[in-house]
Amino acid sequence: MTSSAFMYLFLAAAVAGGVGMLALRHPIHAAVSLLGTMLCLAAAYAMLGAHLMAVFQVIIYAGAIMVLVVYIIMLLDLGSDDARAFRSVKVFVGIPAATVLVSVLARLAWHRAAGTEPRPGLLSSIGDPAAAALPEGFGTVASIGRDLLGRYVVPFEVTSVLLLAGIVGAVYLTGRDSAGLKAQGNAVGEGKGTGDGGQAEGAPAGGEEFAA
Amino acid sequence: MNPLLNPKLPEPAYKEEFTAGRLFTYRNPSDLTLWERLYVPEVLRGLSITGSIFFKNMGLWLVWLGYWARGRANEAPRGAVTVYYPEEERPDMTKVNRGKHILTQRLNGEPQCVACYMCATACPAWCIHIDAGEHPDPAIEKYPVRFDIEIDKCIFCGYCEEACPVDAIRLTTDYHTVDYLRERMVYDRDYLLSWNPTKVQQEHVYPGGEPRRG
Amino acid sequence: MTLDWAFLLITAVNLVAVIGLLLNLGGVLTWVERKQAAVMANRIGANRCYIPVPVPAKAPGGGWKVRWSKRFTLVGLFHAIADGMKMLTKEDYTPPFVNRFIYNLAPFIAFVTVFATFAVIPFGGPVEPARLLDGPLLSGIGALDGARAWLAGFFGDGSGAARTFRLQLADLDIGVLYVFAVSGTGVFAAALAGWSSNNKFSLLGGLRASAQMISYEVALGLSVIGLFLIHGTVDLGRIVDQQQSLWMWGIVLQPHMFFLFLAANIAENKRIPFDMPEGESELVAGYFTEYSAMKMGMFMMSEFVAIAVIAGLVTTLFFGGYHVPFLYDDGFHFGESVVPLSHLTVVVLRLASFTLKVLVLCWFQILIRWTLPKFRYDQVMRLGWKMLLPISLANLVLTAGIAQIVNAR
Amino acid sequence: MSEIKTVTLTIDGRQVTVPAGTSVLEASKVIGAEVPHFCYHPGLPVDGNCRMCIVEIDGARRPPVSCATSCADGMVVRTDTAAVKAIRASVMEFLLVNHPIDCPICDKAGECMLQDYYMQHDRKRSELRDEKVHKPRLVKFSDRIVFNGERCILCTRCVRFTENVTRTHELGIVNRGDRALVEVAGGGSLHNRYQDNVADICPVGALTKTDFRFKKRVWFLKHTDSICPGCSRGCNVVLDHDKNEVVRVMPRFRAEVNGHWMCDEGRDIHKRIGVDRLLAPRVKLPGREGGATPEEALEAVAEVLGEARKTPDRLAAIASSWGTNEEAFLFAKLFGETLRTPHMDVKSDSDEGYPEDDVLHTADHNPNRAGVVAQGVVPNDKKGGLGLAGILDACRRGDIQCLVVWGPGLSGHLPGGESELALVLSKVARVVYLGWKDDPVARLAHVALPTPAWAEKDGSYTNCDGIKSTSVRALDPPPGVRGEIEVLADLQARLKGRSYGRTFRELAAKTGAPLPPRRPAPALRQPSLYRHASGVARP
Repeated sequence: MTSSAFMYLFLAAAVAGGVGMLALRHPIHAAVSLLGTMLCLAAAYAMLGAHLMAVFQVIIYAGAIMVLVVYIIMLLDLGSDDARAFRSVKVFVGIPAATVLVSVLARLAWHRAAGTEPRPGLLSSIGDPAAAALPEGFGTVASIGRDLLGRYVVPFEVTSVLLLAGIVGAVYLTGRDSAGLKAQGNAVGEGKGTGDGGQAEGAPAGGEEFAA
Repeated sequence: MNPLLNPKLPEPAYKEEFTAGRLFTYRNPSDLTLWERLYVPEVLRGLSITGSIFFKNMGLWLVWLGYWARGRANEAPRGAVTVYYPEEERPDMTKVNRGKHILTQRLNGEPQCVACYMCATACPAWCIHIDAGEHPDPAIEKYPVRFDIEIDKCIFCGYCEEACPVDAIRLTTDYHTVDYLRERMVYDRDYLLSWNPTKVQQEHVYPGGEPRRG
Repeated sequence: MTLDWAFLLITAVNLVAVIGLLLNLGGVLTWVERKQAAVMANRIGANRCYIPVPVPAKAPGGGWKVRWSKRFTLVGLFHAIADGMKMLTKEDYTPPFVNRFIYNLAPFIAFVTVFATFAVIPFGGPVEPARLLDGPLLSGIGALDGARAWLAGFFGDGSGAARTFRLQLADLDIGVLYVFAVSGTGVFAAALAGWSSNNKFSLLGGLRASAQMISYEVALGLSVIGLFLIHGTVDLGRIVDQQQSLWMWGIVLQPHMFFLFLAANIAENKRIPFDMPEGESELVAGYFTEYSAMKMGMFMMSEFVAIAVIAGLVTTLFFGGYHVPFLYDDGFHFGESVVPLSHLTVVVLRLASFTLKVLVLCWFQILIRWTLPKFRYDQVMRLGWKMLLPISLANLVLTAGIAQIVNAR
Repeated sequence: MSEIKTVTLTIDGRQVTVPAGTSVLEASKVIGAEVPHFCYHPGLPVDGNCRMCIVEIDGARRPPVSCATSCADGMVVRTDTAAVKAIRASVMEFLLVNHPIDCPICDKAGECMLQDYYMQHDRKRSELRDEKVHKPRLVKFSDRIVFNGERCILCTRCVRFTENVTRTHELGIVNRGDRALVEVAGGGSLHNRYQDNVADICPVGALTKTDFRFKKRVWFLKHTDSICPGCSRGCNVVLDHDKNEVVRVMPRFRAEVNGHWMCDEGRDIHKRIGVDRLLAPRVKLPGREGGATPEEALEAVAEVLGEARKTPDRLAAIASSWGTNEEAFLFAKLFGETLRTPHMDVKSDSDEGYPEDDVLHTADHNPNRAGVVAQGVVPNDKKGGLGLAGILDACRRGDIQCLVVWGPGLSGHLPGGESELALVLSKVARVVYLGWKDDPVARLAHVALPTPAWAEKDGSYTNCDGIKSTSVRALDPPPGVRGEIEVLADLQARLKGRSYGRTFRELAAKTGAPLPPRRPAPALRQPSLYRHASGVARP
């Protein structure tokens, strides 16, 4: 009883955080409410016994992604006025998405209340009471680890390669100017001469600056 | 890439200087050995030094407890080089420590000072305030009616002492300049003249021996 | 469903014990830090705070009167109390132009995350309440019979068998991952505090804090994965269980990882030699420059509590947790000879063992803080990414290989 | 028109053309070659007794003194050869033989020519081993001047001053050789009104002023160009001040006004600044009694004037003759243009009686009567405007409803003095006072606003000869006190009048005031020179 009370508390807080994220004008306030939502969701996972899920929710979403979001908001110094820039996104993406979500949820709730089965389809398993029966050890570190490194090892590794490619690309795109300069500087410092023209796109500019 | 757009850059004229090591470079070559650059052993060595001092002092504390139990706490060997200041004082205070000021006196007890403002002029903290007056003796002519030193502003640099043409102001070794009230930290002429080498301040000697009198 | 009163009681006891231990340790550590620095530097250190003791003295006109002349200083220990009182009674000044909500939120995040970390650390061995009063000395006292019967009844599972409880606030099978998750959330405290203060120094401190904490989080996690491989679990309770033997202690299995883990933890706690975010010499006080009174105190307090939490974590992972060498549930085992001990003695010994280890590690952290010079910022980053991370990865590969060989045999 | 005859000569290798009759010393100044001197003073006849200004002239049998040698065409002068330097060092040595070198207690230290030239040209120990000659110290020449015979170098500047400038002939040299001494003739005392100048021109510390004696070391002083408001001569002066207090007043050379000199009364003018000051505004209007902030008082004045504006014939304004041209300009614009009153006049602020003489003193003891009148503070004759006497009569009759008095001294215009003033003002419904003194009018007025004294504000003054001089603010006014320019401009703004500017520099363009040169920020004089002198030259 207490646990379900806590469950409802966390879920209510998560919903409040989501509403807050949408309603608050200041980006950092919105980010903090999103953080609250994620932490509450993690708590809900934990209450459902999915401890690893909860921890990943905190480590990855709250700990890593939200930190980046907050970081960017701070560094760009976004004020409340900058929220207006995203108005068209809200209108053309947000409203349709919200409409779809609300309609699906309403349909499920309708069927649950009426005690009827929803028509089979893409979302059919969501409301399926049979799906609630979980296998033994669901959500533990061992079971998830076994799935991740056994059954789903190929998608898992492919994803990691994708992420690695993303990281390398980001480093190349953001770091090429300074890399070019550094290469020039090192070359002079070590007395090797310059003119390794094909080195990087940014090299000529840096080299001219150095020569002047 | 079009070579015309990226011509080979001329080599800097000071290339030889660089290679010969004659020109200053921003690189600060490390003079650490490989063992030192491993860092962790050196960290452990540092920790062992500070740790040994810690344990030595804790041991001395135990020794002190023994002395204290026998009522002879003062005789215990001590590890700390600092003291409980108001209750204790350092016995090894240097004789040339610059502390409180005094005004030296003529034989009749009047200030040697001729109110020339040299100390006030030299003072970097502007803590000396003088009012000059006409002395009845034309041979002296000028003397300080008021001579205030704001000791809380003073930085004890000793410039006043050095600037004084008549050896009238000196810094003693007395360093007890603390007080709870700011008003009490302004030393007036009478206080500065009250220094007397025969009294209790005896241990706080003049750096330059006895003041010239008369 | 009825409530499990026994479980609730034990949890409440655990909660009080953990919070009491951490709060008091955090307070005392503020004094320890100062006093230990003094002792290490041949100084006297904090000594002024005292409680006046009345001493009867002869009044000048005859008769007696009380003079409060004696000073009970207790080697300056009251400074911890005085500091707390000072912080609580000082003006809590909120500067104008701060982002009020976030500014007020940040110290709480710092405080809560540090405290929450300790929840999964087992600080004492398994307790069987029904057997607590069974010792050879206590069993003779008839007055305790009633209490013994009550314990057996209250903590029984109904079928007559005695229940065993862990002295651990939350027994999670994700164990140490929870620690990483919660301490990772602590980044927000520094980042939000720095940003909301509307001060350039604070913002720089906050940015440095988040960069440093995220960097070291990686090394922190990877450095102990080798141990998890060996123990085959991330559940701290089970890890401690497996360290019953001295040869299974983390410090014996992976001594190099102890240094890595401790270094990453100190960096995570933003203490010297990793105090970039605070950086007194360049950033005033870093991300909490604009905080005053108890809000500042909460940042300070969380730092000191974090020392204790780190000590607890290191104890659990590397120093056998609450285990005393050769002490088993029924007494000391030296080879074949057995020294039997009562359950209560074992419980108390294990609690004392854990506390002692934590204290020694706290001392060690403060020793490091007063010995090593501060790093430069680029050195901090280089150490994190180019030293600690590759070493942890290499260790992981090596340990995995060895574990594979050992398992295959 | 007569042609000025010029001669061209070479000094230190540079050609210089000067009027015939110019001395070599003055010609050297033109090219910036400083020739040291003690007895020469541009305001006094040449004597040539100190021998310090010796230069080499080609063809001269021996090096002559430059102050007494007229320039001639084709002359070749050298001011810094080795020989000249050796002569200067010897002269310095002789001058210092019997000098007590008591710089620490000498008030001249820091601006002493002997001290400066010692550092530039001598810098060695005295070789005299005998006892120095002792002469009388602390001889009171008068209440204002103290003489120290030991420091005197007998340059006779002071003697020549009493002979040629004041022509009172009190001072002379008695005795000969090392016993020579300046004395007051006949054993009396100095009795001219310009005697402080002898202390100014004394190149050493032999003559000091009682007023300034031991008050302040000169290197603490800040110098601000000002004028003396003591009489309508408007002598140009320098206010020497420190810590917001004027310590002494020194004349500033202005050939067409005061030359090098100023009178003793003018030296004491700064003592009036702190006396009888009105420091806070007073408001006695119904409903507004009690202490008022400057802002509230200004509001009250605006209200009174706004009321009086409806009947401009019954409004009268009396201006101060100590006001500056810029303030007078605003005053005239406010009352004549915005409030349209015909009754405006200027009064005397000060009637302190000291007689005029043929040196500098004038009879009018107000600095700027001519300037205030010139800015248009005069009765409007076309509208039947009343002069000062007429305004006072109208007040007595009760014809004036609102009277604005700027500056103190109104009671001096009434034969009955203060008691009559009270009677006259009781007939006026609203009296507004604006001034720096706590005058009887300030006590009787319904609104009294404090203003700064002349040393506390910028402004230009027009003297009796129509010459304009500018006085620069030297001191900070008392807290909360705002200058007349600001007050009048504020009133003008509140009464919806035209804006003419709120600062001196804005208004100076309209009144033609000479803008003061920007002085460099005062720097603390370094004491190192002095310390060295006392340390090295001590016998």
